[in-house]
Amino acid sequence: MFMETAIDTPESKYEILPKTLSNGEMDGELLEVAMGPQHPSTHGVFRMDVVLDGEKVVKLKPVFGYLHRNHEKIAENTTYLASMPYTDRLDYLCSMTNNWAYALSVEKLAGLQPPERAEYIRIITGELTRLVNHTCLVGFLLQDMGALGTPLMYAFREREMILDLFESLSGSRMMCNYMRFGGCRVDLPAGWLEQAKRAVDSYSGFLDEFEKLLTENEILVARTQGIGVLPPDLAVNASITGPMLRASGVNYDIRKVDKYGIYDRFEFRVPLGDHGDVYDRYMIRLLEMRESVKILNQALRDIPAGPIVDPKAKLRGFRPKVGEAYGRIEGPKGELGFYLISDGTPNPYRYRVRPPSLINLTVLEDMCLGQDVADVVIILGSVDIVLGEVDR
Amino acid sequence: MLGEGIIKGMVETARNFVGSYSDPERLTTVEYPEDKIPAKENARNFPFLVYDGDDAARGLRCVACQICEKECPPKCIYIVKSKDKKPDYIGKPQFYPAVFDIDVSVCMSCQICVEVCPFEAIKMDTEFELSNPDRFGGLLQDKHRLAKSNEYYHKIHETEAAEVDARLAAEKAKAEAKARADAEAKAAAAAKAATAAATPKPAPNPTTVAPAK
Amino acid sequence: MIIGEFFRGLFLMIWRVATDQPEAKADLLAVFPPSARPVISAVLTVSPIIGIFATLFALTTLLERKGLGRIQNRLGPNRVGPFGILQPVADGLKMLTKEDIIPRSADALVHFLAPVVLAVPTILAFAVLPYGRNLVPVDMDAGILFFFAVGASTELAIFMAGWSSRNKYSLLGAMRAIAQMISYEIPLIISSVSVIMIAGSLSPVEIIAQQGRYLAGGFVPHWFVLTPWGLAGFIMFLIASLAESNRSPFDIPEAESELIAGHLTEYSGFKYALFFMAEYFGMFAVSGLAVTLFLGGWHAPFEFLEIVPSYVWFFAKLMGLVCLFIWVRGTVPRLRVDQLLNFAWKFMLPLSLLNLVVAAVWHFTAAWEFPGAGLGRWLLGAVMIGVPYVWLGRALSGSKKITQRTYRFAD
Amino acid sequence: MVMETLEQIKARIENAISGAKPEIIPNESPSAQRSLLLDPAHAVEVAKFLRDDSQLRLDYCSNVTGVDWLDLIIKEKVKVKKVVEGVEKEVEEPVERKRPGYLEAVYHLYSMALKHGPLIIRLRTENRADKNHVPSLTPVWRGAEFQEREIYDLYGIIFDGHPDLRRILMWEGFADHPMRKDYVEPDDYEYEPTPHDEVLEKTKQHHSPEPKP
Repeated sequence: MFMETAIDTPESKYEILPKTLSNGEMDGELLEVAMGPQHPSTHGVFRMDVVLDGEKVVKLKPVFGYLHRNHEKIAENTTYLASMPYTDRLDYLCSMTNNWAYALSVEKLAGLQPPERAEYIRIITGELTRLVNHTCLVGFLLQDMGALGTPLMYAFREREMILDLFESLSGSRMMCNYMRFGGCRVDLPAGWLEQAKRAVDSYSGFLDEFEKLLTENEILVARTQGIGVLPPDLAVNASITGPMLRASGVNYDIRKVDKYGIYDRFEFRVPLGDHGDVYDRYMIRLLEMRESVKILNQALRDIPAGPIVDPKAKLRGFRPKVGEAYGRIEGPKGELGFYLISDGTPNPYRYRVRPPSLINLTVLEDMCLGQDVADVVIILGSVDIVLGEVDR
Repeated sequence: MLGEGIIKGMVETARNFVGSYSDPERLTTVEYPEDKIPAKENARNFPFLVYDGDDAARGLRCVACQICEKECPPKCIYIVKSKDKKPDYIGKPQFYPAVFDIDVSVCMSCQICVEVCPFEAIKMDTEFELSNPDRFGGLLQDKHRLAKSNEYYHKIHETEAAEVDARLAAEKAKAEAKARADAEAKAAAAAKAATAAATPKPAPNPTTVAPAK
Repeated sequence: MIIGEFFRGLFLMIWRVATDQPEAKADLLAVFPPSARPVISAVLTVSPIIGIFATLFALTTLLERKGLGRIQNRLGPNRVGPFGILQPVADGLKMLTKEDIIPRSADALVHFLAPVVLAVPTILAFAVLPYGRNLVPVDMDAGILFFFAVGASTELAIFMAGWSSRNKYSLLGAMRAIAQMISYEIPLIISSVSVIMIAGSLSPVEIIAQQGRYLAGGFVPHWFVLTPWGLAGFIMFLIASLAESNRSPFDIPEAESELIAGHLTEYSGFKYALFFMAEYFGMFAVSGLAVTLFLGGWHAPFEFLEIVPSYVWFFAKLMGLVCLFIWVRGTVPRLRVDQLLNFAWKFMLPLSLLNLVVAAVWHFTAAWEFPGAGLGRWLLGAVMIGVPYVWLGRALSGSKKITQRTYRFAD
Repeated sequence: MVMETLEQIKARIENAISGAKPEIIPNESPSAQRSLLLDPAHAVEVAKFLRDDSQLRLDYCSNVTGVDWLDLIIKEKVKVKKVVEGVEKEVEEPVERKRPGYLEAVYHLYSMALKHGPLIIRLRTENRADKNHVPSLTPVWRGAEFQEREIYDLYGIIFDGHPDLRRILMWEGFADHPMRKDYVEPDDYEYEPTPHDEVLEKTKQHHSPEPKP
């Protein structure tokens, strides 16, 4: 389906636009604006070098690295376990899924198998994280659209309940550092499941309220429909993943494809969009949250008792065999993968994060060309980036 | 019809406006310095060192093994091992930290030091009001500031502390039982030796008896 | 002796203002020599207006922050003084003590003049509004015309600010502001022309006088907003005035999330405060005009409530409109600039022109005598404006194939 | 859907593209993710084959990354036939072999159309210094664009045919490649003094210690 139209990247597109015209004069028609790194809606220290013709974008180059701390190098100079808290800080909105992806990769590398209860806990915390991330995203997106924080505040109100759950489970609200190789760190505290059930039950009500507030709003619809269209063939070729890919209509959800963890035990559907514009990306996230609520209801109902860590897992002196492994999960932002090479020492020889936020930005320019400045902001918002992960 | 969605949205905001006065579920703000959310049992902020008994210097569980120093991801722990030894809770002579510093401006509250500690000596505190005008010295916590009693630990992490105490008590009981068994064995050996001493044989060397403290 | 006269005059002035009596200043002015009287009279008129609106500005910022806070399920400012009442004072002090930065490459003179040029006309616009029964600073025959003329000059100031800052965001903001304000001036004026047509006068005092009657035993006021053309005109006037005063969803020149702060990007300290104040003053002025044109000015909603001093009603209606503005601001996202212009030219303008026709029909059907004529007139007007509204609305949103969507699900 | 085995894929590549010599790199770890080493000369062709072949359709290039392999001295024991004391025997002798270092680009490929994967392909440079070129696969998979830029930035592999090969995370004008194993951190005058650290020592070279009151 995609092969016939796969794109060979045209080289001309990547030329840096000349600052002067061919006859050597300055071009007075174009306006170069550096949006960021200090800009209210670049979601952190991110810069876009934009060339404008009036308000139309004729060129856009993303510039990264303001938050670069060489996460991978740090991880290669420390033990496997000590990298776990650093993964929290990649995409700081979804520390649980980051932990999960890293733990999954190390388990592949070392041949560990988490017990059933730990898998259930991972699914529960992972899906709660998806709720947190998507809730924040729609809030931020509408903030970028100029809705003055009202949707964002409603989103944060709901997020608070889930962060409370995370705090009583892992001790920290955002930097959970909860999962371990072969399981989880601590068992669920007493009453946690009931509290989680309450939070999940009230979530559908919040989603209804949120949709009533804005989904039918004429301004939102006019601002988002037909804006930042991403065709499916380009999306696949440019390795776009996550809700952004599915908004373009490509059915690819790693929870369904890899069935990692125990996702094959749960009934849920994958929403797909047909237009691939900002509105679809917004709606896909709202629909995914409803599916997450379904998964959570099943997981909270079925969770068994039992141990939470693989007895083979070692906390101190953990040295996987020589070899390599690539593990990936469907993170809230897309495919989050960790690639590890072990040389038999306590530190990984190579530690690589596949950051969905960064790779989803590949097509930012393609989506923005010909749109207005105002659209650039919401297109960027709909990509869903966190600079901690983009720059690493 | 044009405007319908906007009207719906305005009804929703009006509902929230009224709800923020009537429904405590909606107005979730807690006004911080006056009201505080009680700390969750698993909450963690910065590490502290546990001591048994009343004397922080004597009861410190830490034996300066430096595992936490090695495992700490941001390397915020600094330990200098003592030259002499002190008895630990079982009574076994152990080293103790001559210097134990944690730079809380570097610490990222990950709890890995707690997990890797084999002696249950370092635990996470829930105290978070640590702001200090001195950027370097004020946030460098030394052994005396870090030492907190086992009772305090029980107060902030009740379940966890009870488990730890049970485990330590079991270990201690095991160690005592072993010591008793050893002592009995030695006593028996001594008795045997005493009976043997009646016969003309060289007396056993008394220094072989392990010094029990 | 003279001091006694002065205080008597001052007391009488306050008393007369408070009780809606005419010639409030007469006794006080008699104290002064005739040559000084015009100046004293002007000062006596201008200073309370500026004082009252400055206070109202402070209160409105607090009200807005509190109201938005509650809409967003927050408490809003509550730390400075009891219930945060002193928050505006703290804000003001903060603004005044901030460093006043002029960018090195900016045009310093124009950069300085812009807030001044903005503040003066917004304050001038207050001159022609009748605040109470006998409270009108300047009773001008062409008061409405003066209001619009003065209001239009704010565009110059905003462009000065954007241009002189030498900032690309400022320039973009200024360009947007010009496009937006010129576009919305037209529906704003045309929607008020229908009132002028019916009232047959450009004088605000006369327009209010025409709305001063009551029907149905004093329980239905004869406000223009209660007619089909008046209601449509009022709504269009409100929308246009939102755009005129750069309020959400038309805060496109400022557009925090896109252009940092638009034309205000390079302003700080007192100049920024002046801009901020002028924006609110503009909002008060235009709401005051909406009250004058459509909501019966200072008249009470029911006849028996006319005992309450008239200015209370004026300011109550004004604050009602301001609250509506805040509510809208707390709900809707921002439009894009081309959509905003489309909305102005393809929707607001035809509809406001049509509204003139409806007003004319209303005027000429006044002579209808058959039973149910009142209701018939009303329905005729409503249909005349309602059908094109639905049709134009559909055309506006259908032009870009905006639809309700359904989504596929894969297992 | 299950993908063909690596051996089958290798055979089909050799059939389809003359001259291509893919080599299977083993992986002993429990993950058992083996990979195919491609020769740079035919890499783009092979990549296009992998993408367009109807049974593989690896249309999705998930992860692209670099690995730095330093010069390595491999100590092996080689069985050598030797005449020892007049009898021919097999004797193990230690042999030291120098493996020159190289840089490696690793691509993880999946198929979105057929939902299988991963196929891991590797490209190696000849050495770590001057012959650090490999062909870019960005023209085949656009998704490799930023990741190849990142490898160029952090490892210094030059991708021939990349449309926009600039530094991505480090700033323009930065000379070194920080992810290489032999990278030495430059001395930075912006160090903030932290207690008990080598940073503290470095800081002292740039800042005079604060005068104590």
